[in-house]
Amino acid sequence: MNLSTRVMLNRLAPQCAYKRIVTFSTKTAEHAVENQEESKKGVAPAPTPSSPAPVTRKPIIPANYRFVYPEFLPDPKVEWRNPIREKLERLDMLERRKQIDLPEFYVGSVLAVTSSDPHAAGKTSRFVGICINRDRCGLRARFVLRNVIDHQGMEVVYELYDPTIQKVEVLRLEKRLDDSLFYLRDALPEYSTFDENMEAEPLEEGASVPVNDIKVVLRPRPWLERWERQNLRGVANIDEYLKDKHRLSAAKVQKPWEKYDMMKDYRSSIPEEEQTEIFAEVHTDLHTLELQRKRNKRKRTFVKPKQLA
Amino acid sequence: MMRSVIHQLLGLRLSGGCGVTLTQVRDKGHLSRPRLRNPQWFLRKEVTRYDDHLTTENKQFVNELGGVNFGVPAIKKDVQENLIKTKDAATNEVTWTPGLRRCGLIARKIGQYPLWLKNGERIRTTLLQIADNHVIKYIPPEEYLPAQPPKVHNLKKRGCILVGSESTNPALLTKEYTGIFRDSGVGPKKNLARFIVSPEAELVPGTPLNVNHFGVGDFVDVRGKTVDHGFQGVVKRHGFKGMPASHGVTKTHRRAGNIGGGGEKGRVWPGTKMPGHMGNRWRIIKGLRVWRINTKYNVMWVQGSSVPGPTGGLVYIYDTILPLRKNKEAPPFPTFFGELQQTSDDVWYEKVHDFKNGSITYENE
Amino acid sequence: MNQADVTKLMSQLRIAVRPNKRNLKNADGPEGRLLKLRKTVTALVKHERIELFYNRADEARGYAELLISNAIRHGDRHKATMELADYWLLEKQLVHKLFRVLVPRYENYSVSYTRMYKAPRDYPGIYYRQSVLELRGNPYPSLLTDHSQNRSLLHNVLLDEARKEFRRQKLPELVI
Amino acid sequence: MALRILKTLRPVAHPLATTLAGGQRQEFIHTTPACCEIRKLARLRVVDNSDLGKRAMAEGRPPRCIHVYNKRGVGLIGDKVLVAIKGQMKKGILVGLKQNQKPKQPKFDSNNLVLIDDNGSPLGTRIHVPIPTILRTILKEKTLAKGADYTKVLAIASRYV
Repeated sequence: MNLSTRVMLNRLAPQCAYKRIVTFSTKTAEHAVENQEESKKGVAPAPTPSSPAPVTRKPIIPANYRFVYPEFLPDPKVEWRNPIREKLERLDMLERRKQIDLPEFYVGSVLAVTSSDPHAAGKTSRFVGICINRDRCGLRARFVLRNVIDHQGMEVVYELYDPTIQKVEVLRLEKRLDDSLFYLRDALPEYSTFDENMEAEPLEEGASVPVNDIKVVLRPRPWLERWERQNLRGVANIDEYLKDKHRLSAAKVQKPWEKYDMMKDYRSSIPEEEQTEIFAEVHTDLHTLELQRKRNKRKRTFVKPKQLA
Repeated sequence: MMRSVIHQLLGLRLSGGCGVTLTQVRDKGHLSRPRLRNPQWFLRKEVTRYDDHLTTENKQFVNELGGVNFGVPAIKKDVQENLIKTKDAATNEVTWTPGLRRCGLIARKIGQYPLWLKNGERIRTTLLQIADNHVIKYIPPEEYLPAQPPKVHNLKKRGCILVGSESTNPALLTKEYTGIFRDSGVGPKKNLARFIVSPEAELVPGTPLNVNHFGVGDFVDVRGKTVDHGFQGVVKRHGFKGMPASHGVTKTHRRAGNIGGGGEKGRVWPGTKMPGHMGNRWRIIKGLRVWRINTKYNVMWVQGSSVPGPTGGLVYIYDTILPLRKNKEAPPFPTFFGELQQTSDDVWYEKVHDFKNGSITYENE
Repeated sequence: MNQADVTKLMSQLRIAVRPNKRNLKNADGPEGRLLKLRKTVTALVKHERIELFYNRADEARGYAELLISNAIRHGDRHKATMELADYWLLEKQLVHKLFRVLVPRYENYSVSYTRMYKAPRDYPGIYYRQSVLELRGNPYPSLLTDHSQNRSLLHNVLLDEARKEFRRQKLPELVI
Repeated sequence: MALRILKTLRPVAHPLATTLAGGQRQEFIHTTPACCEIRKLARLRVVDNSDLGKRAMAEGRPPRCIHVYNKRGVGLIGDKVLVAIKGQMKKGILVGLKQNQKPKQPKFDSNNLVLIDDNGSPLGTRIHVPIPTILRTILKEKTLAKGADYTKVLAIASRYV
């Protein structure tokens, strides 16, 4: 490929209008903190970014941390990223998690949330339901519980870090085939009916979270959303109510190329190095909380005598 | 634009008392000015960042030499001791009175996240980080004659403090710019701002300003440049309803529609809302309460999510001028001189729920 | 502030990534855009240095870097990575080159795998920004003048002296 | 998710519906799900055991909201609405909405209504569906403001969520 000599050899690093984000480290920006500490020691504050104090050996992070604590990962939108705001938000989340025990749960697990409610008679209200969605990050993390009570389907949105929440218990810890179970709204009521005073099903210690591959039966149309377009895996009779025109329009809307669009995935997720940094920072506290929870759980199961038939 | 033309005419301070004939500017030439564009073959001057091919040791040496002066707190070693006005060394100890106007701060809007009040109510807060502010210069009232005087009450009797934030490497700046900081004993700063202060609130150059300048629970005004949306139509810029998408509407769905009346009102009034550049204008939000302060990272939580500017943008914080929300008791005047305590626990306003406390419960009344 | 996607795990790119993608106006929409970028990535892996317009080069650079970093992470036994490589490299012999030549070359790299320069705009021609996109460690001669001998430049000589002088002054303070 | 599809009402020519309803009377089958926002002509579901409401729901002709007594025109939880039910105009209170609610407030799969007469006393004697606890404060405030006593609706509630 003859490269014409016209290529002027003005050596320019890849000029981009965007700050070269090589390692968007969550260590606080130099000018904010390190120097203040160094200035306290009176050392000439020549912040050499290359050799911070020898970082203690990074604790090994369990691989599933990003599924268990997804809200610790910030929003990947570059314009909103700021290491200091994220660090402060994580400190607040850890403080809050020390006050109440927020257990590990996924979309599809059955939860019971007791929260203090100023309007209720006994000033607290308890709601049992299946978690059908979990979104947002940081202190804004929310999840939706759905239940059918007296043949009336209802849903309640809870904020994970809302201080009015007293207790969150996981009655049944399991995963489903889909990420969000909004189609339960259009399914038969028995799929989202859970008894209020249902017992917590204990899960043995080291076992992995079971995946419940139940296939839900939908009610006839009209539906709330076009379920046929979301290629759901947990729905049984979706073809029963589909006509050809629905299949054609669904096929027209599909985007097969997005599977290969790596940059779209990159821009919507946090890279691995940053994730390990974030979780290394919060690992010690979360680990102690988990040990505490295991101790309490063991104490609790031992205390309650089982009525033998 | 027309107003500024008249201002310039008035601003002509001719020596001696000869009167200036005020010429009325009638036409709005600036609106019909032709938009000139270079022809396509025109070679624009390429901005090249000249790498001056220093060897690595020399580069470290230059940075090290410059480094002595930058980095927080960027205070020249020998000048530091006598510059910082410690509390007791303050010669004219001035007591605060409600009418005095204190210096402001330069902050970066680093993000937003929710906090909860003690009654369970959720509030939105914006985080403002005060990145190592230092006083660069104080100009007494008689010497302060700005070209465009800011619209501040009784400007004549008020001096001006020049504050700088975020120190930088002097090797990257021009000589003229670093010259500003030569006699202030402070390394060169990335951003500069002028704050109109009353003479009693004078500060010696080099004094550091931090987040304790404002107390928790006080009200502040935040001034910044709004997010730049570029050229926008009336529906987004002014919230017009636009026209229906169907029912026979042809070719006008987001247009402005009628812009004036008939008869003697048959002209376009000044100030008519039309499409144009939206955003990137200075705006000030008044009366935001400070909910929480973190002295370790110099961050303050301010009420609401309406602080102008994008995340990471620069904002200027002043004491509020709203009569009902002004400081009743004395704030740290002229600024906070104590040592920044490095413990990482924050100062919370009593109404806000501290995450260290237990969950919120309500008693049966 | 919505939730980051936790299903996919990717290693960090060592280039400045633009906050949002460029649409590269294409008749067949997003699919046509990806086809255009596939051709660019294929040409880049094949020729290792290509000259093209800046926007297209910058977009393709992101995809090339991710393809190489995925190949390094997962190796060629990983089904999804093989599908990606098969999709992104139109000429199939380049898939072998990717796993046999590029992966060993970039295995323990701590910098970006590609390099991009701004070429001058040709005059009088189309005035769009031109750029040169190349893989690191390619066989061609370097585009930059080498500055290994810049010690003899005037300002370097003067600075050397200044540095020695400065150290000599500082020495007594360090000793005490 | 809030699909505001216009309500299309098609008299039945469809064999399936007649077998479904089993009646020879003219049947209405609705081709859109319950509306996510209460405004004029929104179909509501009567949840108390007033005989008027029971008969309307049994016939498959749900009451339709013809006016919302707030300045907004969109009914929120606890608002009083005027409904056309079996040829009459009745007032009712919205006790459950399909609209997305604030966190910790329940949202329902149907828009529930409790029929009341003019001075706020409910026509039925029991609500067989849970109602949100926030109604207790909302209706108390309304009672103080409007003078008509709405707390009787709270008395007949069977269950709070």
